[in-house]
Amino acid sequence: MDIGWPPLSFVILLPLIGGLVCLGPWFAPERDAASRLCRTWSLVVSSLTLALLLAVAQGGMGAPDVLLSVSETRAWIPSLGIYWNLTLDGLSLAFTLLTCVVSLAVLAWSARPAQAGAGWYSLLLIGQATVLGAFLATDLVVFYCFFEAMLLPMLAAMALWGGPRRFQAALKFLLYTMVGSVMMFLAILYIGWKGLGVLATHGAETIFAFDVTTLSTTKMLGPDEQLWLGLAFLIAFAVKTPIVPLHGWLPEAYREAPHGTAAFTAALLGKVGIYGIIRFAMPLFPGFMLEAAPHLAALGAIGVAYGAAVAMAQRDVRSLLAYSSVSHLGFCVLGIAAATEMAVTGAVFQAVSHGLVTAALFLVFGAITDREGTRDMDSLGGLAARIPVGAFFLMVFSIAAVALPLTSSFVGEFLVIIGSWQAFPQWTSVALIGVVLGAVYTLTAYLKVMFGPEREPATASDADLQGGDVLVLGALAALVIILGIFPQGALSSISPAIEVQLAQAAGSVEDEAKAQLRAPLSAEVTVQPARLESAIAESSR
Amino acid sequence: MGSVVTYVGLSLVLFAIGAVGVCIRRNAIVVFMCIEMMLNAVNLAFVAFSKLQGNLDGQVAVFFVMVIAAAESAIGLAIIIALFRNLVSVETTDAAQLKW
Amino acid sequence: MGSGDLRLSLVVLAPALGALLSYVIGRRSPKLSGVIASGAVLVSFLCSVLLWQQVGATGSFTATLSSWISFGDVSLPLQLYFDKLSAVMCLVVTGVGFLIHLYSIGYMAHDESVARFFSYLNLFVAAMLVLVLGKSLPVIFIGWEGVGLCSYLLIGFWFANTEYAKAGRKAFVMNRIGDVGFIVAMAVLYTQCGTLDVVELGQGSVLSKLPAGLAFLAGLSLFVAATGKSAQIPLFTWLPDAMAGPTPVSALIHAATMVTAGIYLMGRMHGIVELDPAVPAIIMWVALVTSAIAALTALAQNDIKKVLAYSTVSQLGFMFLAVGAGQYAIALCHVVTHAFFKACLFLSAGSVIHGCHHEQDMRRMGGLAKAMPITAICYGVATLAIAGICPFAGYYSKHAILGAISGTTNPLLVAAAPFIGYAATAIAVCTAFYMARSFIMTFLGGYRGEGHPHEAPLVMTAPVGVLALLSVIGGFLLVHPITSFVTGPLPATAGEHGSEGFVSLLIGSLPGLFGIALAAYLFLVAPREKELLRRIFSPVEKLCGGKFYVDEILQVLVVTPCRKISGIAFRAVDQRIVEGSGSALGSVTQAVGELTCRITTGQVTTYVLLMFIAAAAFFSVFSQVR
Amino acid sequence: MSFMGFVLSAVAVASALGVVFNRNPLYSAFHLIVNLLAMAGVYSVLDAHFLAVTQVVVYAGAIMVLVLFVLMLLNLKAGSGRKLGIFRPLCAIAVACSVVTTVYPAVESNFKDLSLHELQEKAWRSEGTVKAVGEELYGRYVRQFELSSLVLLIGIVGAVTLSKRKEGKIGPREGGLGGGK
Amino acid sequence: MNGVTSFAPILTLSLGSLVYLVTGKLLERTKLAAFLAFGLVVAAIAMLGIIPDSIGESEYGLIVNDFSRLLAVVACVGALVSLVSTRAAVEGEGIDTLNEYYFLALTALSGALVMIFCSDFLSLFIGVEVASLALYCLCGSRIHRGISAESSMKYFLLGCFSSAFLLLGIALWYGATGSLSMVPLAAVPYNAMIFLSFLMMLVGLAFKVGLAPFHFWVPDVYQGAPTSVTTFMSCVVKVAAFAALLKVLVLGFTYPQPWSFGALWVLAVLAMTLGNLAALQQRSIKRMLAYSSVAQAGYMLVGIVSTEYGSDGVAATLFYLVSYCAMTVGSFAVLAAVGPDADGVDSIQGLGKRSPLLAGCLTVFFLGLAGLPPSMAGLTSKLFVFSEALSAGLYGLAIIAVLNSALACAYYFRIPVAAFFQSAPAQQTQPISVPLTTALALVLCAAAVVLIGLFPEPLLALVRDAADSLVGP
Repeated sequence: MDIGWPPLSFVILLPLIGGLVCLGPWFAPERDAASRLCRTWSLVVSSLTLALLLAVAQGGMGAPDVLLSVSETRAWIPSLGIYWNLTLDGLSLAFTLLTCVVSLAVLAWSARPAQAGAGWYSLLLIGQATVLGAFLATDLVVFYCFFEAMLLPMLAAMALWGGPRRFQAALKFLLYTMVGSVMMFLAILYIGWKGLGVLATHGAETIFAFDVTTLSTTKMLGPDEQLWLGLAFLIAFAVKTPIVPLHGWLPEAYREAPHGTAAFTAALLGKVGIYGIIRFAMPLFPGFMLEAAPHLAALGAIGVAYGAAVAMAQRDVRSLLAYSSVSHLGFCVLGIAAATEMAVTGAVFQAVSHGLVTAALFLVFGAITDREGTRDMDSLGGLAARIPVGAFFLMVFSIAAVALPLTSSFVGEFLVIIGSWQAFPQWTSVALIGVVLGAVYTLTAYLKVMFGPEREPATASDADLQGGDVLVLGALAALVIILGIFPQGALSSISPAIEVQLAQAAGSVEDEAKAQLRAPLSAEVTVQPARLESAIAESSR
Repeated sequence: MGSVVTYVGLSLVLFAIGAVGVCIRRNAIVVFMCIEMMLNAVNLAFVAFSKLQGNLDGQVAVFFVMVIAAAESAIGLAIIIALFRNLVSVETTDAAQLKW
Repeated sequence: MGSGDLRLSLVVLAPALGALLSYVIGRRSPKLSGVIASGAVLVSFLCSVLLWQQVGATGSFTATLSSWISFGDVSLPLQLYFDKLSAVMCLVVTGVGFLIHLYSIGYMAHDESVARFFSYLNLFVAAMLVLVLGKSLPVIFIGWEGVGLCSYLLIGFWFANTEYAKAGRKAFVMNRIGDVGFIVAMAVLYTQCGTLDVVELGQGSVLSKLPAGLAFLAGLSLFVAATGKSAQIPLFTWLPDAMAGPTPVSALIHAATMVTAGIYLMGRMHGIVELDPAVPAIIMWVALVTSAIAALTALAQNDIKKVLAYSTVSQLGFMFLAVGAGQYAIALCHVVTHAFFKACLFLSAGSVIHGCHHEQDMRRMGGLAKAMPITAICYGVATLAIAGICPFAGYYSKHAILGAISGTTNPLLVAAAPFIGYAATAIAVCTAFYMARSFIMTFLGGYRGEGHPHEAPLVMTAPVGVLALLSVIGGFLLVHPITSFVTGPLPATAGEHGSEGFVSLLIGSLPGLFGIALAAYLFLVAPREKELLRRIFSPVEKLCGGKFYVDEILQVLVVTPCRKISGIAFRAVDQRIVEGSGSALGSVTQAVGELTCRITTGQVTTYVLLMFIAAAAFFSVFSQVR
Repeated sequence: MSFMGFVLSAVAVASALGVVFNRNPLYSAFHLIVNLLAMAGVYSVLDAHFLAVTQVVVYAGAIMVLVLFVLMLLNLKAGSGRKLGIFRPLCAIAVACSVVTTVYPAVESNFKDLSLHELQEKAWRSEGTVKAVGEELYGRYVRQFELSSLVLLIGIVGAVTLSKRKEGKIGPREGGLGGGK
Repeated sequence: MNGVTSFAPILTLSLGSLVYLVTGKLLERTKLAAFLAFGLVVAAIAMLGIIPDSIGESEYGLIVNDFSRLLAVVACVGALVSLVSTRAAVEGEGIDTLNEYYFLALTALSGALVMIFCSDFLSLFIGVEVASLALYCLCGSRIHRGISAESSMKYFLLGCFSSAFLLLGIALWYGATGSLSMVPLAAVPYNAMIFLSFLMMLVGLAFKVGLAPFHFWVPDVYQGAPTSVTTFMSCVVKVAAFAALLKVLVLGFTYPQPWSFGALWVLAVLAMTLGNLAALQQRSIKRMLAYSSVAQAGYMLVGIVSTEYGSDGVAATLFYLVSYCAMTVGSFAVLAAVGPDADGVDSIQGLGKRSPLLAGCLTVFFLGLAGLPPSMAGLTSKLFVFSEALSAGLYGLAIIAVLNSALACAYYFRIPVAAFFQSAPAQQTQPISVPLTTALALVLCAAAVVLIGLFPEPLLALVRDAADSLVGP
């Protein structure tokens, strides 16, 4: 589809430029006025981005039975085959919309760190731009750039307005992600270098040596290459997601970050890991993913149970949310590992839903803990009577976190569990432990914070949530519930894209399997017969 | 021919002695002298090689090394004097404020 | 089916809408909220009646609300399905529900959060209706979780009391354990059969896709789900604690409707439950043990609601006995009659509590028959019903269950059937005994409490009266149509119970009569023998009073290990290993870095020496490499 | 190696050792002068006459005078009290030996096929007379020759820069590190 | 005529410096003097643009080709930027002898150009010595500071020591080939002597580049020297030394044995690892940057190690070198602008408030050094170098390199964090006034760091040509 102007680049550039514009007032002397102005400005920019994205998606949709796919390409370093390739399909649409919504919510949320001023909006907008870039890029190098870049605004916000141990937390976050991602960087370079060679022999005029869709058709990577490269990718994404046991950075980062940043990080940055596995790892390393699937499923399932178990032991609200994120994202990992259309679609849906829910939870808990001046759940209590609106929304999002039906989380978890059962019943069962424990810690947290006798008489200061915030939460809650009752629209937009990803993977696996049939002695790739059949069936369909 | 190669050996020995001197002496001036000795040793190697190779390039090189050594000595001794002004010592071990 | 759609949707949507309205409007004018809520349920009830009349014995209505989880080849629409089976449940839920709503108007009149209460209550009805009307397992699961949530919210309705809130959490978590069974069942069934539609899952061709082992797993998982919701061993301890909620809630949710969801599920999915005979056998044994333990525990309770709660558990066990025996219609029959008399009992108890200024301990009651005669009569009638005395409702269903046990054809149970039958009879005696005991302690003798008990207002007594009436005639009405009323899609019942003669009726009532007589003898006539017996059986009483220490056992076996594991996972694994390994790596790096710096001593001689060594090493090492 | 060459080599090595192992810098300087003169002798043995003369003039004449001048100027005491450890010299000597034993065989093997005749032929061509060297310097190496003037200029200017001082500003160090550890 | 044209830029600088020495004395303490020096550098750059490529092999010891032209321009521009941006700082540092200061800087630059243009070993050695001698003096030019003298002394002694090795290597090469020219001689068989001569030259040049384990001078000298001088040398010396190293190594690579692999591999690994590990411990920014320069030299060496397999490795190294120059000059120049004694991390705490411009530029440079967006130059350079390493099959080296670059983030981040996120000590809260020229130079540097990475193709084409002219296509 050719619109004449690069719409996807605009989606990224709009918040980026908006954010850079806000940098100016950051240093302005009239901080309060500038801050107010920037708030309005950032809301406008963010809303425009959302609108633009929707318009692009609408335009790209076209006929109802045509797959959504808007892409644009632009030369960046053509001599190495690096192009500014962006694609908006069902998969990226889900995540980009999530990004826009969460950014808007965080920007609109009234509580922000003291003395944040214009910089707050600036960093959030830049963060939004980078995350959008990561979700839209199909060129590996471009993706990597955004993958690294999105860390920085969050780190800056954490270091500026975080808790007492903010520097250590930020450093830890940085180092974990860097150590994870540099190996991916290397893997990307290897793939690109090889791709350049392979594609050059095809005689194409422009060589997208780093473009994932082009590369996945070449099937140039042998089993050993897939193993090492895939491992590098997986580790990078696993740190970002995070997948147990690579979550060491997470508790402290979430503890120390300001609420908005924590919400943004938890809701969006982690999703890049999930997205990356589906978008990049699956089509590029189909054989490896098939081999790694049992391990990945195990990690995902253990993550669900382990995260929940650790969350139960928390007293700090933030830590609880941190570990609950680990737990919930374990479902996504499990679904991806299962690699059935249902499970992967469910994983994506779960990721989106978790983004909405966790962002809202961070915001609500943030507002409450700010008001009370403590994050220790044991010293909170009896707030339901004092802040009924807050209690209501917290209940809604807690229910969503527990994945009760008619919330979006249920759809995701349900699809993941049902879809994964056929591949990994044992690991799915392990994950189900997390379902029970999830109810325990979520309700315990709610009980400790909201229920029980009131700790102290109400004062004027503890007003309930106010207009704008109620609107934000209301919108998020509405989204969570609408997605829970009418998920079919979102699902049928996501699933074709997933089908494409899986077909790419399956196509490669099929070829490998054929090659194996021809040379039965070289049994390096052990392919599970049942899943192979289903994969072949899907690709041929 | 053997005899000329022996001079190369001599030059290597002198070079090594100079290097040892640089390693074990603390007085900056002595260290500097040892370095001069090393350069001289290389000069000898040049001359010997010049004889072995039958051209004068090596001797030209020696000339330039001498020129450079002269300039070096001027600057080196000026540096040592400047150091002495600041530390009242020319022991290199005393000049260890910059470390780690 | 066209006309069915709207009405069917209305059955669910009316209370759902009512939940919203009763809260929104009720916040302004609390009086209206009860009315709106009751009205919504009434609408739902009327629609159900209308549909019930139109649906034939094997006919059905279907309503599609949303295509829900549908994409690619996955199709799990949000559909409602109304057949005979759902009709019975629907009628009970909305009918009894309506009465309890009415009652609540009086009971909750003075509460601050009455709007919230009715909103939750309506929400519960809506969820319960989704549960019974769901056409596919996921839709049933919506209701399943919905009722669980409402139960949680209502148990902890007075959340300022932490204990109440904790009881709510306990209920939710234990239900959640059962839910895992539900999810597993769905996963297995979808994976194997490719559908979750309850109608399709009833077809033999679909069920034949289920291999033997997985059939057992699916059946057992469904039963696990049912144990959670219907309070069977080992997941029953939440139900007594759930009495923390307002009494109408206990009547509606924890007696009449929600707790029977498990039986409904068994009936709905009977095709799967029966696939492997081991599953009914397990159900039978679990039900028997649950029923026995609950009945024995009820013997030693002094809290009037706790007696009723354990009685509920025990009666649910009875229903599962019928399920285990393969007589789903009979089980359902008991569900219906139990709904009547247990709701009546709870509401009467509510009136008593209301009248005695929130006193629940029977030892501080007594002689209330004078102060509240209507309540006493209703309670008495319901007691007779639960005891299984002949003309009352309970007799018919209970007796049928005892018959069903002896008539079981399950090869794994045939041998044990007589024993189970005797045990069940003994439990029936027990039931009669403790119910009579509670009646005697509450209504007869002299008043032992403080203040002046008073009769409840009409808005409360009227529903109780209606329920009492139903407890009397409910069974009678069901005698003949027991098959036609409930069976519908269920397998036909074996044997006729209505045509028996007077003597057999009397014989059938004997256990109940014996129990009541014993209670009357011990509590009214011979208190000294009672004390003697108490002393003789004191260890047993202690065991019963301690609820067989199931809670404690669960605490030791499950809760404490969970907390321990959680603590270990956090402190030992996460903080030490996961975070620690990161920090350790950092420290090692720092240490090595420190070492690297220490080489740079600032001494020229050291530098030179090191460089010289390095250079020499270069020369010698790399000249060898060639 | 001629007798003359042998004697000169021995003197050179001995004086070199003297430079390194003499406690007193002044004696080291004298030893160095001897060493440089011996080297000049070796140059002339190797027929590098021009270099031999230059060696005496530049090194022994100019550089060493400068060194001695500085030594006198600073009026240093003989070696500081601190003892040299035994480890460091041993280490240095071992390393030095390893360098010599690595490099010398390589050089020797490179020239082992060189015949006497060839050598004499070459020796004739490499006689370093003033004229021959001068022709090279002003011919092929004229650019480098020009650059060497720059080197000397830097030597002058650099020495001036470093030796400048404010009045009365001789003494102990001034100020510490900006922000060292 | 060939010899004259190739000599022109060097002549411009060296003769010009002589003229400057005289006229500068007259203009002492005026801005004009400084601008005269800048003008000379600009003239040299212009000359570099004018002179034609050498035809065949040069006979005067110098050669002009794309390689030397590119690096000469980089060195000159780097020198110009560093001189311009530190002009104000020099005065603040208490360097009394401004005249001599600029003279020495100009001669050092001409020495660097000789190293870059050289085509025989004699020129190489003379170039090294010209540049080094001038820099020894510059390091000590803050004569009243103990550490300045100390750094000067250390640089001098260590530099001369390493020069001796370089010279011995040249002597051995001469002994083996009978020529001082850098032309591979087909007639000369490969033997141990040539091998050793390369190793010795490698040691000598590794010192100049600052590769571990010959890096000991780097931290001490970078820290002790006046910041303006550090700024200058961090770029000029690096470029010149790398040019020389590349020339020597490429010559070495023409011999069939893979002699270089092990030595270079070890050097690269040691430089990266030791540099980063030590930098991690530093509280002094200058010292940290010094260690970082060691590590960065290691990354560049990774490109050179892969050179054996084609000219792309050299191209990658050159690209890295260019972007590194921009980053390092910028970082030191910011430090110089902050104050003459700005060194400890505490000295830039709160810089974001005192001067957003300096802090912003500093952040750009440090992110670039860490290889993170938005300072894309660092990222793309790493991309090129590491991808060359991979295509050469040096997986182990590439993995060590990327792990090192991840580790490096830990200390690079400390600086922006201090600048923006930590509050200034009480005594240094007053805003810093940045002279216009400095600001301009810094912004240009920062823009270069961002833009080189965003639009790398033009520079990539240049470095490819340069690499081809060095290695042969």
